[in-house]
Amino acid sequence: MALKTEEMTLNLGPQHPSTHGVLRLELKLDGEFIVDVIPHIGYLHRCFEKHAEAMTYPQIIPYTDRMDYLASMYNEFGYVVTVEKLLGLEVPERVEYIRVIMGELQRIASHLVALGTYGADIGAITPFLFCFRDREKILSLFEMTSGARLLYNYIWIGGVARDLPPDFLRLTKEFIVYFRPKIKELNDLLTFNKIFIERTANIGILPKDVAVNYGITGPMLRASGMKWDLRKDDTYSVYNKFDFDIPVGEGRMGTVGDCWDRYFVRILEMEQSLKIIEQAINQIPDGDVTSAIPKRVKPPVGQVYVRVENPRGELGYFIVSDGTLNPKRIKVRAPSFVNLAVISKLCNGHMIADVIAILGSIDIVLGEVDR
Amino acid sequence: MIFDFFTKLTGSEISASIISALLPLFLFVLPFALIAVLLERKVSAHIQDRLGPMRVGYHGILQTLADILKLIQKEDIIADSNDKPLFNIAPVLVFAGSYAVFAAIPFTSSYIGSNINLGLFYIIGISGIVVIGILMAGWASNNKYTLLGAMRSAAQLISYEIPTLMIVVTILMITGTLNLNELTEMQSGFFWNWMIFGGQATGIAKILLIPFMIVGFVVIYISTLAEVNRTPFDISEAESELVSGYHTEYSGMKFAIFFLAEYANMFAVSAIVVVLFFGGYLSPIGYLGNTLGLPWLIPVEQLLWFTFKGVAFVLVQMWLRWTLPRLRVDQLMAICWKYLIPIAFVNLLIVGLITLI
Amino acid sequence: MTEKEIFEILKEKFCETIIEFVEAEAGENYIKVNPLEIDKVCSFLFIDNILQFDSLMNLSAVDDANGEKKTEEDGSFEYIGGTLSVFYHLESTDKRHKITLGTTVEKDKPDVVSVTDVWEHANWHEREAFDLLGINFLNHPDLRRILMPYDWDAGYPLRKDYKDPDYYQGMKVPY
Amino acid sequence: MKEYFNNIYLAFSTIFIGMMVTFKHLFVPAVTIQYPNVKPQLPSRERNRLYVNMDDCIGCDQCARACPVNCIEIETVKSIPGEDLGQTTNGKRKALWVTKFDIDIAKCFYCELCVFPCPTDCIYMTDVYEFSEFERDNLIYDFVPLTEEERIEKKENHEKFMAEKAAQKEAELKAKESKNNSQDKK
Amino acid sequence: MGLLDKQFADNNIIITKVDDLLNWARLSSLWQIGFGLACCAIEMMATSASHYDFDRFGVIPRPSPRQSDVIIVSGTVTLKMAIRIKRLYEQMPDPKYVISMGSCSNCGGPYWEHGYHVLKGVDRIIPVDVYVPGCPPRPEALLEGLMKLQEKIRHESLVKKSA
Repeated sequence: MALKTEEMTLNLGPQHPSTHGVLRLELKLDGEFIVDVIPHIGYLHRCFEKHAEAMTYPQIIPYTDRMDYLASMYNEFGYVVTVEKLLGLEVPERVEYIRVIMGELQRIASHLVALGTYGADIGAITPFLFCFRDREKILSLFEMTSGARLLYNYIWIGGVARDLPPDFLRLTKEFIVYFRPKIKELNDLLTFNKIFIERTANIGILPKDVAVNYGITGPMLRASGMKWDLRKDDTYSVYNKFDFDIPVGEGRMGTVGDCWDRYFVRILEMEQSLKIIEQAINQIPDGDVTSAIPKRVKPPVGQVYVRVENPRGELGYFIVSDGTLNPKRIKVRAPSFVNLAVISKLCNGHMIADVIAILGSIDIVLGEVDR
Repeated sequence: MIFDFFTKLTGSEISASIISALLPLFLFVLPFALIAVLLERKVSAHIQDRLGPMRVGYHGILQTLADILKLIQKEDIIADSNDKPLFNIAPVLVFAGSYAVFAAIPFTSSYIGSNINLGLFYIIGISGIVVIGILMAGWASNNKYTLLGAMRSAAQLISYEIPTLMIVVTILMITGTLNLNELTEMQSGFFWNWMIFGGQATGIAKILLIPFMIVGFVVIYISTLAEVNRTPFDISEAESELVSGYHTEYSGMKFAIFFLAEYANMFAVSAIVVVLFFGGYLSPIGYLGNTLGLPWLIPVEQLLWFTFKGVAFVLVQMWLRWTLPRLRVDQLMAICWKYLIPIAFVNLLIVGLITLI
Repeated sequence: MTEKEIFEILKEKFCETIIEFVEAEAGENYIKVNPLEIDKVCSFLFIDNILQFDSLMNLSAVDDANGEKKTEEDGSFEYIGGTLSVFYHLESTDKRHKITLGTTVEKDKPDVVSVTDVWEHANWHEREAFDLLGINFLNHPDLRRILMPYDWDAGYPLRKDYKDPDYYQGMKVPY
Repeated sequence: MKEYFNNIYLAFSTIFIGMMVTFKHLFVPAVTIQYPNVKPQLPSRERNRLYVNMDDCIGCDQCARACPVNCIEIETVKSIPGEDLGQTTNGKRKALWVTKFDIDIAKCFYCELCVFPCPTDCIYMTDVYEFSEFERDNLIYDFVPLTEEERIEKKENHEKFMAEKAAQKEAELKAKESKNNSQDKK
Repeated sequence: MGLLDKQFADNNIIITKVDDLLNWARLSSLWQIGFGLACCAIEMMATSASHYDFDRFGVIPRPSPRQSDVIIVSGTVTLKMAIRIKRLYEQMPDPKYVISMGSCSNCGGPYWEHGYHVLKGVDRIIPVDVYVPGCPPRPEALLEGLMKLQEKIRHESLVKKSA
C-alpha cells in the first residue's frame, strides 16, 4: 500500500526576500517537489487606469513612470509614442535620438537589476552589489539630464522636458568604455559558474509555441528561440537607423528556453544596447527639442494601440479618446503581467529552490503586474 | 598539564576540570565569535567594494558588541503554538554541540581541554548533537519554513559525516593514533613533515602520499563546509528560499546563541582541518623561544600559530560564501554521494596500499 | 493582408455574427462582432492557415459611459443602462498582419464568451476585465477577482460611476 | 565516466575563476560616499524640495492647475484700489493678496510640472533633500509671509470694500430709479 | 524593561549611564526587515548597495521579522497589503521602530485622490516614528531619516516609556 503522503500548501507570502516585491505564490508541495503554483497578485494595485481617466494627457506621464519603476524611461517612451500617433504629431530628429539613447540606457539599468536580483535569488549576493554599483553610474547620467534618479517625467508628448546637458555625451562614452569589462567580470563571477549552471540549466523550460500562445514577449520569448523584437519587427522611432542584432537563446548550457538562456539573453542584450547607444551618440543631430510640444493636448475621437519593446517585453498602450482633454480609457498591456501567468506551467515537477530561480528568470516588476 | 596545574592550585579535581573546560570558552571562543562576526561583515563589504560598519566604533570595531547588547534587550517571543520545552533547549544544544568540540582540540603543546585517546572519534560523535538541536529548532517553531529547513539540514549534516569519517580513517591509517595531541606531535619538525606533505613517512612513500593527502584535504574541507551550513551548502538557512531556515522564529538572545554557535562551529571545523593536515600548533619554521632560550615563550607562539592557521581557513570560508551561489538540495546530496564518498574511498584504498610499502 | 480583406473573408464566413467594419478617422478601425459568438470567430482566425492569428496582443474592456446620466444632490452621478465593450488586438507573428475585434454588451447583462481556450494569454486579461469592469466571461476556467481583494464587495472600480466604500476591514478608504 | 571528471574539472576551474574575481575586489578601493561626512555634489537640475519665492508670486493659480496631485492650495484676496502691493522682479504689477499658499510636500511626487507654467518663475525645485520629520503635519509647508491677523484683516477690508461698492451701486440704482420715476411723474 | 520601571522613580546617575549604553547599543545595530513594496524599495536596495552602504550604520537586511528592529515601509501600502503589514509589525519583537519612506506611505502620495485601493498613509495602521518625504527619497534622504531615528532612540529612557 503506497504511503499516502498529504499535500502541503506553502505560502511564499507577500513578504518574502525573493519575490521581487509583493507577490504571493501559493505552492502545493509534495515533500520538496511542486505539484501546483497559484500566483496571487494585486498587492500593489495602485489604480493607474482610474488616475489616467482623471488627468490630462501630459499629467499622466509621471504616473506611467510609477508602473514599471525599473524602466520608467521606457514607460514614458511607449505612452508618448501612442499619444503622438493618436495626434498624428511629427517629432524633431534630435528628440528621437535622445529618446533612443535614454531608452537603451534604461534597458541596461533594468537588466542590471534583473541580473543582480537573479544572482541573489540563487544565493550569490556579490553580483547583486556589483550590478547596483554599475547601475549607479547610469542613474547619475539620468539625474544629470532629468533631475531625478528613478522616476524621470523627462520624455514629453512632442519632445523632451529639457535638452541634454553639455557633457552628457562625453560621460555616456566614458560609461560605455567603463561598462564593457564589467560585463565580462559578471560573466566570470556568475554566468559560467558551475553551481549557477547546475541551478539554472534545464530548469523551467518554455517551448516556443507555448510562449506565443501565452503571449510571452521580450527576453523570455527570445530565450525560447523565437527571433522577435519589436524594435526590428514593428519599428517605432528611429530604431531602423541602427544596426544591432537580436540575441536568441541557443540552449548552450541545457535545452533552449531554460532559466540559463533567459539569463544569458539579457546579458547579450546589454551588449547590443551599448552598440545602439554608441551609434546614436555618433549620429545625433542638433536642433530644438521643445519646439513640437503642443500647449494643449486634445486628440480627436478614436482609439489606438501601439506597443514598444520594454526591457521586460512588449509594453502596449490602448488609448480610447473622446475628444476631451482627458482620455476616456487607457489600458496598459504590461509585459510582466503577461509573463507571470506562465509560472504555474513552468514550475510543475521542480523543487522549491527552482521556483525561486524560475521567478527570478521571468524578471517581473510588481508595479507593472498590478498597475 | 594545565589540568594538573589547576588541581595543584585549587586542590580539588572537579574545580580543576571545570576551569580547564571553561578556559577555551571565555578566553578563545567568545572573543573569536565577536571578532569573526565583524570580520565577516568587513570582508564581505570589501569584496563588494563597500566599507562595512564604520560608524559604531573607530571603523566599526564595537559593532558586534552593540549587536549583542541590542539582542539582550530584545523581547524574547515564544509563540503559544510553539513546543515550548523543545523551543528553548534547541539553541543550547546547537551551541553545546559546536562548543564541545573544543575540548579535544590541542591549542598548544601544554594545553588541551582533555587529553583523551579517542580525540578524533569524540569530535565526530559530539558534532552529531548539532543535528538534534537544529531538528528541535525546526520542529518546535511550528512554521513550515523552519520544518523544511530542519529536514534539509538533517539530511545534509548526516550525509556529510561519511566523507569526513573516511578521511579521518585515512589519517588514522598513517598515524595509527586518534589522540590529537600525539597526532600533532607526529607532524613536528620542519613543515615538510606536515600530514599534507606525507607526515613522518620517508623516501618513496612520502612522495607517493602527497597527491592523496591533498585530495584528502580538499574532500574534508568541502564536507566540513557542509557540516557548518556555509555557502555553497547553506540550504538549511537559505535566505532566498526558506526566509531564514530553522532560526526564523527565534528572536533576541536565543537568536544570538544560534549566531554564536555558527561562528564557533566555523572555527572548530577549520581547527580540525588544521590539526589533521597542517600540523596543529606546530610552527613551520621553528620557534623563537628556542633561539632566545625562553622556554615559556614556546606555548604562546604555538597558540599564535594555531590561531593564525585557524583564522586563515575561516577567512577562506567567508571568501567562498561571498563568491558562490547556493546548491539545491538534491545536487548537494549528489555531490556527497556521487563525488565525495567514492573519491574518499579510492583515496583510502590507495593510501592503505602506500602505507604497506 | 489589409484589414478590409480580412473583414471580407470573415463576413462571408460568419455572415450575421460579424456586424460591421467600423472606420475611424483617427487611430485604428475595428471589426464589430456579436459577443456570444466571439470564440468561434477567434478559433477560426487562429486555425485558418491563410490568416494564422497565433498571438493575442491585448484584450481590453472599456466602459462606454453612454447611459443616461442621473446626478444626485451631493454631486455623485450614476449611469443607467449604457454599454461596455471589449476589444481584442490580434496579430500573426509570421504573416505580420494585425486586426482589432470589438464587441459591445449591455451593462446590466454583460456576458461575453471567453477566448481562453484559443489563446491561453487571455485568461488573466479576462479576469482583470471582470475584476475592474464587471464583464462576465462565460466558460472561463476560474473567473474571480485578480487585482482587487477577493472579498471586495463595493462594485467594479473602473466604472465611471464608481463610489469609494467608507471602510474596508476597519481601514478608512477615502482621504 | 569522462563527463564525471569533466564535471569535477569544470566545478573547480569556474569556482577558482570566480574566487579570483572576488579576491581582486578585496584590493579595489571602495566606491562608498560616506554620507554624513561627505555630502554628494548634486547636478544643477536636481529635483528635490519645492520652494516658492513669495514676493514674485502673483497668485495666478497656474501651478495648482498644472499639478497632477493637487497638492498646492492657493487662496487670494483682491486688493483694494488704494493699496500698493509692490512689483515682481520682472516688472509685473501684483494685484492680488495671496492669503493662503501651502504645498503638502508629503503628497507631492516631484514631477516638476508646476515649475514650467509659472509666469514669474517664482516656484522652483531646490536640491535640499534632508527634510524628514517626526510628525506628518510638519510636511504641509505654508509659504505666505503675512501673519495670521494680517490675512484676516486683508479679507475683512476686502469684504468691507465690496460691501461699500454694493451699497454705492444700490445708491446709484435708487438714484437712477428716483430720477426715472421723477421723470415719469413729470 | 517593565521590571526596572518600578524600582527607579527618577533617572539618577546609574540610570543615565545605563540608559546611554543601552540606547547606544539599540541605535547602532538597527536590523531592518529586507522587504520592500514599490519604487522606494529599489531606492532602499540602492542604499544598501555599494554606493551608499546601509551597513555603515550597522543596518543589515534580515529576512524574518522576528530578528529585526526597524521596518522601513518603502512604497505604496494598498488595502490588500495593509493587513499583511499590520501582522508583520505585530510579529516584530518589542523595541521596534517604523520608518515611513516615500510620499505613498506618508499619506498616500500621488494616489491620495483617485486611489480606490490605496491606503492613505501607513500611519493609519501602525505607529510611525520617522516620515521620510520624497518620491522616491534619495538614498541620502533615507540615511538622514535613519539618523533622525537614531537621534530619537538616543533620547529614549529606560524609566519613561517612549510615547
